[in-house]
Order: sequence, then C-alpha cells, then structure tokens
Amino acid sequence: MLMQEMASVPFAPTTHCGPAGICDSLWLIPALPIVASGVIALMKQPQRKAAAALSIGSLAISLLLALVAFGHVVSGWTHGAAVRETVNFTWIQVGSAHVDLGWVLDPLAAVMLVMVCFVGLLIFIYSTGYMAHDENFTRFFCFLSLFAGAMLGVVIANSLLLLFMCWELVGLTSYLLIGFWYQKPSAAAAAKKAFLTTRVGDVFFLLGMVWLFAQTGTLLFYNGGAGSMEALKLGGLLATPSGLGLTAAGAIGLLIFAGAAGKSGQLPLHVWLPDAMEGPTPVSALIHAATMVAAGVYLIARVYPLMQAGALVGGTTAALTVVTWVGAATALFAALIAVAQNDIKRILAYSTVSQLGYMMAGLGMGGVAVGMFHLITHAFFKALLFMGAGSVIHGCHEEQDIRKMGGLRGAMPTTFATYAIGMLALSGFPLLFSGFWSKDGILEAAQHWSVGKAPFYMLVFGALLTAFYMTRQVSYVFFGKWRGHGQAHESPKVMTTPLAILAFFAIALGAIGTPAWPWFRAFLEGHAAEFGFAGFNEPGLLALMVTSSVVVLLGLGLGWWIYGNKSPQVETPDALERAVPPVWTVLQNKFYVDELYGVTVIAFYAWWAKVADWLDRRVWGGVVALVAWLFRGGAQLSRLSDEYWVNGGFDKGCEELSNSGGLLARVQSGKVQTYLRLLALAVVVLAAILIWSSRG
Amino acid sequence: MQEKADQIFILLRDWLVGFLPASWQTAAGVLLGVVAIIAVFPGLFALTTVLERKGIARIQNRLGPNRVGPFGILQPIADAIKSLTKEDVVPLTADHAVHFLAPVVLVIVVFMGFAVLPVGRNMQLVDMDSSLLFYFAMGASGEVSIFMAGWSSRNKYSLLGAMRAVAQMISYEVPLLLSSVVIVMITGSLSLVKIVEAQNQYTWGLPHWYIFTPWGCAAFLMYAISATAETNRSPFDLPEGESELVAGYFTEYSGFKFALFFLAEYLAMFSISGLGTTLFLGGWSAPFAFLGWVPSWIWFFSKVMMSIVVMIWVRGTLPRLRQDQLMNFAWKFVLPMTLLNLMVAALWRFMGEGWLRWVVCSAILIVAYVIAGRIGMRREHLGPRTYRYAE
Amino acid sequence: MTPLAGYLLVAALLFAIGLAGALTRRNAILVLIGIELMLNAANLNLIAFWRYGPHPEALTGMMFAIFSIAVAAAEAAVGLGLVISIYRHAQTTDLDQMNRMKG
Amino acid sequence: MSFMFWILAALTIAGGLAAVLLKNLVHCALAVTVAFAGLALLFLQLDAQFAGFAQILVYIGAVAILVVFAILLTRGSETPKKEIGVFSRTWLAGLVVAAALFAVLSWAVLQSAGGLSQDDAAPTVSVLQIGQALMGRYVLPLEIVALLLTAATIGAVIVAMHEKEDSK
Repeated sequence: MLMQEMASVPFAPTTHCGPAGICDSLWLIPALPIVASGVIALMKQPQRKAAAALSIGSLAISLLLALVAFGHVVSGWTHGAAVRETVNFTWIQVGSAHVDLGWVLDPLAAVMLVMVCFVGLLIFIYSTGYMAHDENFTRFFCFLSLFAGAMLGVVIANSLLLLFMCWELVGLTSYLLIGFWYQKPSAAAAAKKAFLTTRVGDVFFLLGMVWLFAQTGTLLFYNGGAGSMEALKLGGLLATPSGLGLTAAGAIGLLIFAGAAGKSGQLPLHVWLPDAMEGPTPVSALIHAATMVAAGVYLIARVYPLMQAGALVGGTTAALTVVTWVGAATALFAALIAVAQNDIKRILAYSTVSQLGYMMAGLGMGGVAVGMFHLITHAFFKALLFMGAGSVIHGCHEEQDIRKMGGLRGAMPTTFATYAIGMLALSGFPLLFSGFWSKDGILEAAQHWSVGKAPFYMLVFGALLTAFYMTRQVSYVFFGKWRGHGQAHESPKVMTTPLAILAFFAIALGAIGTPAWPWFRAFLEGHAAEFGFAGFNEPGLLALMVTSSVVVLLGLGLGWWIYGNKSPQVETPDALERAVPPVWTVLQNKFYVDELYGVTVIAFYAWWAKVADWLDRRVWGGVVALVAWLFRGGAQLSRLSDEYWVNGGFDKGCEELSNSGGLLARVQSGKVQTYLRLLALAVVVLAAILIWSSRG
Repeated sequence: MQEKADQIFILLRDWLVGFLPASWQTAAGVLLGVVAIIAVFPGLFALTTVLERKGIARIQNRLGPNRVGPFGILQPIADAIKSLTKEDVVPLTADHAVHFLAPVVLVIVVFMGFAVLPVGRNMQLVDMDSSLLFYFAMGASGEVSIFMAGWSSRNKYSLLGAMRAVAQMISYEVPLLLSSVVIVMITGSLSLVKIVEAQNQYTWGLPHWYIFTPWGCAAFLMYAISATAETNRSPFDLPEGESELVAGYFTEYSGFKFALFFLAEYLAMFSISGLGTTLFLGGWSAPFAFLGWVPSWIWFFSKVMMSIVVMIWVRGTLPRLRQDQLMNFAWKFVLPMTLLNLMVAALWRFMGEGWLRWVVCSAILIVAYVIAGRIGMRREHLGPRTYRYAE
Repeated sequence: MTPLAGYLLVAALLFAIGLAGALTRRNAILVLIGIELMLNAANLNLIAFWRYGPHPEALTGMMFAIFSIAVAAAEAAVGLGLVISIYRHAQTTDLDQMNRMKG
Repeated sequence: MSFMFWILAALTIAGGLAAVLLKNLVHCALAVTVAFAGLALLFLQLDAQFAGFAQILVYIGAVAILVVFAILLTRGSETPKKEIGVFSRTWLAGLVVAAALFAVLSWAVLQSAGGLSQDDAAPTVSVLQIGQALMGRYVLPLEIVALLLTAATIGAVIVAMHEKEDSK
C-alpha cells in the first residue's frame, strides 16, 4: 500500500515520525560534517584554525542533534513504546520498480550516533594537537570530517543501498587517511592493501544486496511492514530456498556478513587492519579502533532480523553459526599474534581485530545487545588506548617500537594513568571496568550456546591472552628504565584532556550493562529495565564471573611475572622467544598469512595478468591488425573507384554548374537600376496578365 | 453699439460686396479679406521698424532715427522709397530664375499664414477644420524659399546663412509644433477659431487663457523660444549674423527684393506672434470680463504688438548664441521639455476637474525645470556674472 | 471620362515618370527622388479612390495615404543617410560605379 | 472634370518631368518640390484637407529639405561633366520599361473606366473623425508607424554619422 503511494508520488517522504519530528531533521547529522569537509576542501593550507574550528564545530552540532535524538528515543522508550521512526523517499523510479532511500531512528541507531559523534569529537580535538605540525593540516581535517559524515550516514541509513553508499564512502576516506602520508611508500602500500582487501568483502556485500532486492523488491529495512527486515518479506525469503540447503535469507545474510568481515577485519580478511596503522594515530584511533571497523558489526546488528530469520527460540541459524565461528576464531587468532608484536600500534591493532571477533561472536550467540554493548565499551577504551599510544609516540619522538621505550611512568603520568585504565578495561579487570561487563556478557552467551562449547573456550583463552599481551606492552612501555633516545615528555593538554574523558567513560560505561541493571540490553530490546540483584541468580553466572576474573588475573600475573620491571634491551630476544622459539617466530610472522596470500592469491593474479597481457598482445592485437588490413584494402578500392568513376561525373557536374552559374551571374550585375528594371518589367507583365484575364 | 464697433469690418465687407451680383459675392468677400491683410500688416511692419529702431537705440543708449518727420516716425516711408528706387543687382553667376523666385515665394508663403488667423470675432479669412496644420504647413514651406535664396546667389555667405537658417528652422519647428499640440490636445480641435472660443470664457471675471494653466505656461515659454528661433530673431539670428556672414541668405539681394525679404521677416514675426496670441493669450478675447465692450480686434492687435515689443526687448538684451549651443539647446533642452509638457497636459486632461491637478501638474513642471537648470548650470560651469560699466 | 479616371491617369503618368527617373538617372539622389514621386502617385491613387469610392466615411484610403506619407518620410531619411555614407566612402553618388560590394 | 484639376495636373506632371529631366540636381529638387505642392493641391481638390496639409508639411517641409541637404553634402550641386551625361548607360531600356508600365496602367484604367463611380458628392470628413479613426480603429498601425519613424531616425543618424577612424 505504501509502495503504491510512494510510486505515485516520488520524493514524497513517507514518514512515521513522532510529534518530536527530530527524525525529520536526522539527515542533518551526517550532512553537517560532509558540508564542512566540502568547505574545508576549498580552504587554503594556511587556514588551519578555520578548518579545525569548522570540522569540530560541525561535529559538535551533530553531537547535539544526536543527543536530542537519543533523548527522544529514550523518552519514547520510558513511556513503554519501542521507538522506530523512519523517513523514506523514492530515489530512482524505473517504470513500476523504484529504489527507495531513507533513514531510521531506533535505539540501535541512537546509541551508535551518540557514540560515533562523541568519540569522533574527542578525537578531532586530540588531532588538533597531534597534527599541529603537519603541513597538510587542512586536508587532514577535510578527510576527517568527510569520514565522520559518511560513518554517521551508515548509522542512520534505513536503506541497504544508502548504507552501502556511505559504507563505500567510509572505505574511501579510510583509504585516503591511511595513505595520508603518501610520501611514505609503506603508507601508500597499506592504503592500497586496505582498499583492495575490503573491496573483496564489498563485492559479496553488493551481491547480497542485489539478491535481496531481486527477492523482496525493496532495500528499505523498515517501511511500515513492507521493509525487507520485517516479517512479511522475511517470510518470503525463508520460503525461497537456495543452494547448499540454505534459505535465501541465510545465503543473503552470509553474503552481507562477508562484507562486514571485510570491513571489520575478520578472518580471513583481517590482513589490512594492522597495516592500516601506517596512518596517523588519530586516524587509527577513530577509524581502525572506534568507528569504521565497528561498522561491520553494526551492519550485522542492523540486518540481525535477516540473520536470525527462522531461528527457533534459543536456537540459531546457519548464518549466525558462521558468524560465531568466524568471530571466535578471529578473536583467538589475533590475540595470539598480538602476543609477539613489538610495534605499540600493531599490538593494539591485533587486539582490535580480536575484540571485533568477540563482538561478532557476541552477535552470533547472544544477540544484538551483547555485541553492541561490547562495541560501545570497546570503542571508548580502544580509542583511549590508541590515543594514549599516540601520546606516547608523540612523547618519544615518533618512536613506535616498545623495546625502545620504558619507564615512561614518570615522564608522562597522565598518559600512564589513562593508559593503565584503558588497558585494564580492555583486559577486562573484574567489576570495575566496562570491558569486564561487556566481555562477560559475551562469555555468558557463549556458555549457553546451543551448538557447542568450543567457541566459549576459545574466547576464554583469548581473554587470558588479551590480559597477557596488554600487561607485556604496558610493562615494556611504562616500567623498567628509559631505553629510547632523547628525553620523553608529556603531551599537551589538548591531547591529554580527551584521554581523561575517555578514561572516565571506560570505567563508567560498565554501569549500564551489569546483570544487576541491564539497562543497555533492555533499551535495545525495548523492554523495561528493572534494577535488582536478581540478575545474578541466573545459573552459572556467578561461576562464570569468577572464572573470567581468575583468567584475567592469571593473564595479568603471568605477564607481570615474565616482563614486569625488567628492561630488556632491543637486541636481547624476547622472553617467550627464548622459551619456545618456533612458536614465537610463527606468531612474530602473523601465521604467515600475508605470505600465504602472496603465494596464492597475488601470484594467481599476477599469472592471470600475464595471460591477459599475452591475449591482448597476440590474439586481440592480431584481430585488430587483420581488421585494419582489410579496411586498408577497402579504402584502396574505394579510392580507385572515386578517382575513375565518381570524380569524372562530379567534375562534369561542377563544370555544368559553374557554367550555368556564370550565366545567372550576368543578371547579378550589382547595378541597382538593373534590378529595378527587371522588377518593373515583372510588374508590367503581371499587370498585363491580370487585366487580360479579368477583362470581358 | 459696441456690437457694431466689434463687427465693423465684417459689416463693411458685406456692405461693399452687396453691390455685386450674388454669384460673385463669396469670391469678392475673400478677395476683400486678402486685400485687407495685404494692406494692414505691411503698415504694421512699417510701424514696427521704427518702433524697433527706436527701442533698440534706447536700449543701446542712442537716439535712433530722428530726422525724417517728428521723432523720425516717417523714417519707414523714406526707407520704402529708397528701396523701391534702388537698382536691383543680380550676381553674374547667380541662378537667375531661382534667385528671382526666392523672395516672391517666401512672401507669398508668409502671407498665406495669415489666412487662418482670427484677428477678431468672425474676422478670419478662412475657417477650416485643420487651420493650425495649414499654418504649420505654410511655415514649413518657407524654408525651401530661404534655401533657394541662399543657394541661387552663388555666395558662400549666402549658402552658409541659408544652411544655418534651414537647419535652425527645422530644429525649432519640432518643439514649436509639440508645444502647440498641447493646446490641440486640450481643446480637441485644430481650428484656431474654436481654440479662441474655448479661451473666451471667464470665471470671477478672469479669462480662461491657456497661459494661465501650468502646462500652458510651460508650453508658452517653449513656444516663445521656438518662435524667436523660427523667425531668426536675436538671440537666434545666426543666419544673418552680420559679424560672421554679411547678411546671411539675402546678402546678394538689393533693392526691392531685399525689401521683400525684410518684409517677409517681419511678417513672419507678426504671424507667429499672432498664432502665439491665438493659442495661449486668448486671441481676441478681452483680458477681463468687464472689458468685453472693447472691440475684439483691438485686443488681438494689442496683444500681438505687446509680444513684438517683448521680442525687440529680448533682441536688445541677449547676446547671440553659437551654432552648437543653438542646436544643443533645441534638441537637449527645448524638445525634452515640450515632450514632458505633453505628458503633463495628458495628465491634466485625465485628472478631471479640481484643485488637485493644478498642484500635481505645477509640481511636476517646476521640479523638472529646476533639475534641468541645475544640471545645465553644472555642466556649462555657468555662474553669476559680473559686469563692469564704463564711467 | 469620369473625374476618377482623370486622377488615376495623372497618377499613372506620375508613377511612370518617377519610374523612368529612377531607371535612367545616374545619381542615387535622383533615383530616390523618382521613388518619392512614385510613392506620391500611389498616394494620389489612394486619395482618389477614397474620394470616389463607395464608403468615404470609412476613411480607409485616407488613412492609407497618411500612413504612407509617414513611411515615406522615414524612407527618405534612411535612403539619403545611406547615400551620404556611401558618398563618404566611395566619393561618388554615381550608381554605375557602385556595382560591387567590396570596398 | 473641373478646370482647376487640369491646371494642377499639368503643374504636377510638369514638376515631375522637370525633376526627372533637369541637369542640375538642385533644380531637380526644387522641381520635385513643385510636384509635391501640386499633389497637395490635388489632394485639397479631392476634399482631403488633412492629407493635403500633411503632404505639404512632410514633403515640402522635410523631404525636400532633406534632399537638398543630401545634394549639398554629396557635392551634387555642381552641374556634372559633359562627357558622361546625367543619364545612365541603360537609360533607353529604363525608358522603355517605364513607358510600358504607363501603357499597361492607362490601359487598365481605360478598360475599367466604364465601371467607375460617377457620383460627385463631397464626403464631409472632419479632422475629429480622422483623429478618432487614428486613435481607434487604426491605433495599431499608428503605433507601428511611430516605432518605424523612431527606428528610421536612429538608423539614419547612425548610418550618416562620421566614423571616427576614417577622417577624410
């Protein structure tokens, strides 16, 4: 019904907004930063202040709007109504088929909006300090604003197509920002790698999207019952089977998940993420820790109805199973690699990968709330860690190797304190930190997973490793004695203040996700949140908490025991290396994944390129040459015919023409009176004829 | 009694015509009228010459003619005799036919102009529907004869004078026409008789002359300027500026022909001021209601003579313009102002009765003239002048 | 012979004279004069037909004549202006020498 | 056929012939002026006062003067040199054509002379009627003529204006 209406009036938005009408102006949130970036693009390089002010201001306004939207949703929720407001309009119309775009405001979007805007704003501010001495300051902020806009677009999108557009825009900006220092060949290579790798995922994503459109005829998520994420269409999807014993829903879900995996650096497409650390640290913090990589997770959460379509109560679907396994595997795998890295940012990168794995697993087993909660908390403390790392690097004169640091505890106290908080949150230190609660949620979900227990153990081991490698990193960086060159110094206020703010949230956010008061879950799932310790009475919950605490403490202790307060020199091999060299080398080389790709995929492409080149030169070139030869022959023939038949006739005709023209030209003597005479003569004749005909 | 005094000439004509057979009477009446015109205006011309010479002399602090007769009033007679008895010199290379025809044509044409002027109640030779047009047609034909005179006498001064005269007359004919068109617009008729009758009515004893309306006053101003130029009178007397080209287009004329030109010039003055009187000063109508008993023709002629006196006065007062100034004045000031006046008259016509139209029209005109004056002063850098008199 | 026929004959003769002048004289100005003569002959026709036509009160012929007089004035102005500019350009008003566009 | 008519016709035709035949351009101009005057009088003869006076005003007052000016500006007033006459090389053909035209026209007139109306009642047309016709039924042509005149004035001025570059 709505479809017909929209088909009849294109561009007439069909809105289900509440009286607040905030979602009518929701589009402003992404639009503002994009516009800002456009304006900055026109600015001259020296106008640093203006550029920074513009991007930060625009994002601040976006944040305000986001908060308003969030408040709107919350108020709706507290009044017992799960808010989901959409604004849709027809973008292209071809005959009866039309492609719709639109945006949606629901708890998921609201939470994500606030998070992205808030973290983004802090990172913007941080960047003004970090990039202060870069001559491409304005360009940097242009890209940054563009990224923020695109990311917010992804968040509010109510149409898979719009989401995909913003998604690609995000990819583009990530490429631009990774390669920001394009004069460094490594950075350029990393940018290319990131772009191509994510492209692999996006191809599948696109396939899934097309299939979805072919099946349901709409790409809107929610459209008053007619959207592709709503029961009507999902039923249709479930009814249509596809190969491999999957329903269409499952297949499409898997395809979309491939895209998400690409963006979120899941196995086997994780390779680009560590290299992406070539970009400036704020970029790493914003894009490759807090927001963009989370976009994949967010996408899965967004299409969750599709993923779990047809699942029995407490059961699961093929798609979700795949998600779970991939997530768990990634979590463990990346954590292992992280243990053996020496670059401060790479360690964090791999930990990001593994945390993303946790989120995916959480989504796969525990549902949207679990995954998203970890996403939010992780966004905060991972951004905090990255920015702390940035501050460390800044303080150590662009030094990134943790073996060349040490003892910074005294040199940069603020950084140390905040970093420690972030580290504890990440490794999930019991009770105090948000990381603990979110990870705990995931573990709990894994414990009760109906398919099997393996993911649970993998995740637990991952947690242990997380605690371990974070301890290792911290003790390398902040304890022991100074091994670097020059003198380390604390970073400026503009960089440390955001750290403090983030640190606060890294702790505080835990409060909204405890079993005692599962506000977040309730909010997302749209039922009232009741406070009480009844939450702890669930079977095995307390035991689980104890287990994970023990595991974490074990990891911390182990790390401290091995690395604490010793300050090994750069050339001395790592402690673990001395213990188990082969394992170490494998980990050091990231399980040789890159090399594997190098000898398989890339080699194949190179060979294929050679083949194509050969075809081009020999076969097609030959054909072209043949055709050319034929035509030349034809041209010869036609030339002969021209010269001997056509020209003859033509010349004759021209001769005749010129002769007759000469005759006519006699009349055209240029003498006025001649003309007048002829005129008068004509008049005479005409008059004579007239009279003759009229007489009698 | 006063009726008779008013119509005395008409009665006289009818009485004279009465002696003839009926079939001839109309023709004879017309003939008598022609005779009267030919008799009266040259007499007036004679009077005017002495008047002018005395007046100019007075202005220039001289005595003027004072030999022939008491105070030299018989001077014109002496002049007439002289010019009649003088030898008629024609240049050798001159184009004789044209040279002879020029003054004749000129005088004839000028005389014809009088045919439509109502010099008194019922006192006009012909009363046709489009007499104003006729008058202007005659005035326009005068230019050809002037050109003939200038060209035929094979003299560069004459030719230049003729060219100047023709150019000047053509340029000023346009504003002359336009300023009279205003009257036609308001009266709704081209017939001079009707125009005079339209002005011959009184409120509170004051006449409805068109000069007493804002647009009429402005039009009269423009008309006076154009008329002065049209008759080649000072300060527009370049065509015969004696200091530049000896006597303009009639340099090569002498004797009776010269007299004819002289006559034609003054006749043109009379006719054009007669037309001005008819159009703006209420023709033969009395200035006040209670003076209605005075014969109408007296009023007409007195008004004409008044305007002649003004012309003489102006001639004695103003210096001569330069040619470019003359043309600029015609095209850049007089013409636009007459056009504006046309608009104002239309406004007047359509605003209907009431005091409002007086205010509006006068306001528009005053503002326009003030602005034009300011601009002119600024561009020409004219300022107050200072004179030094010889002690 | 009716008066109308007389007027028409005079007009025809005048027209022919004008045409002859336009066709035979060298001087451009004279050609213009001939054309003016032709126009006037046409005017005479119009007026004559108005006068002796069935509906003089309709004023058609009169109007036509008046308009053609106005147009003739414009035509004369432009034509003579052209002659003058040509003369300034080629120093001649002889039509027999004005037979090429180049110059 | 009034006696007056014949005089005026003779005057007009004479003026026209003179205008075409005379050697001196200024004489031609004056002769054509005579022809114009004769035509104007013919108009009056036809009870068309307004047209007649308009004819005088426009043709004698303006066109004749214009022609004279043009003649003087183009040095046409000197009588041309003897070896090339005032007539163009093709004068004979022109004359023939003109004669033919006159023949055809007069033939036409005489052909239809029988059908022409005989009535001699002078129509009484006042200037008022003419004015009302001009402002009423013929207002559009009037406006167009006004435009035409404006355009012609400007055009003539521009055409005859001295170009700055060639100051010969």
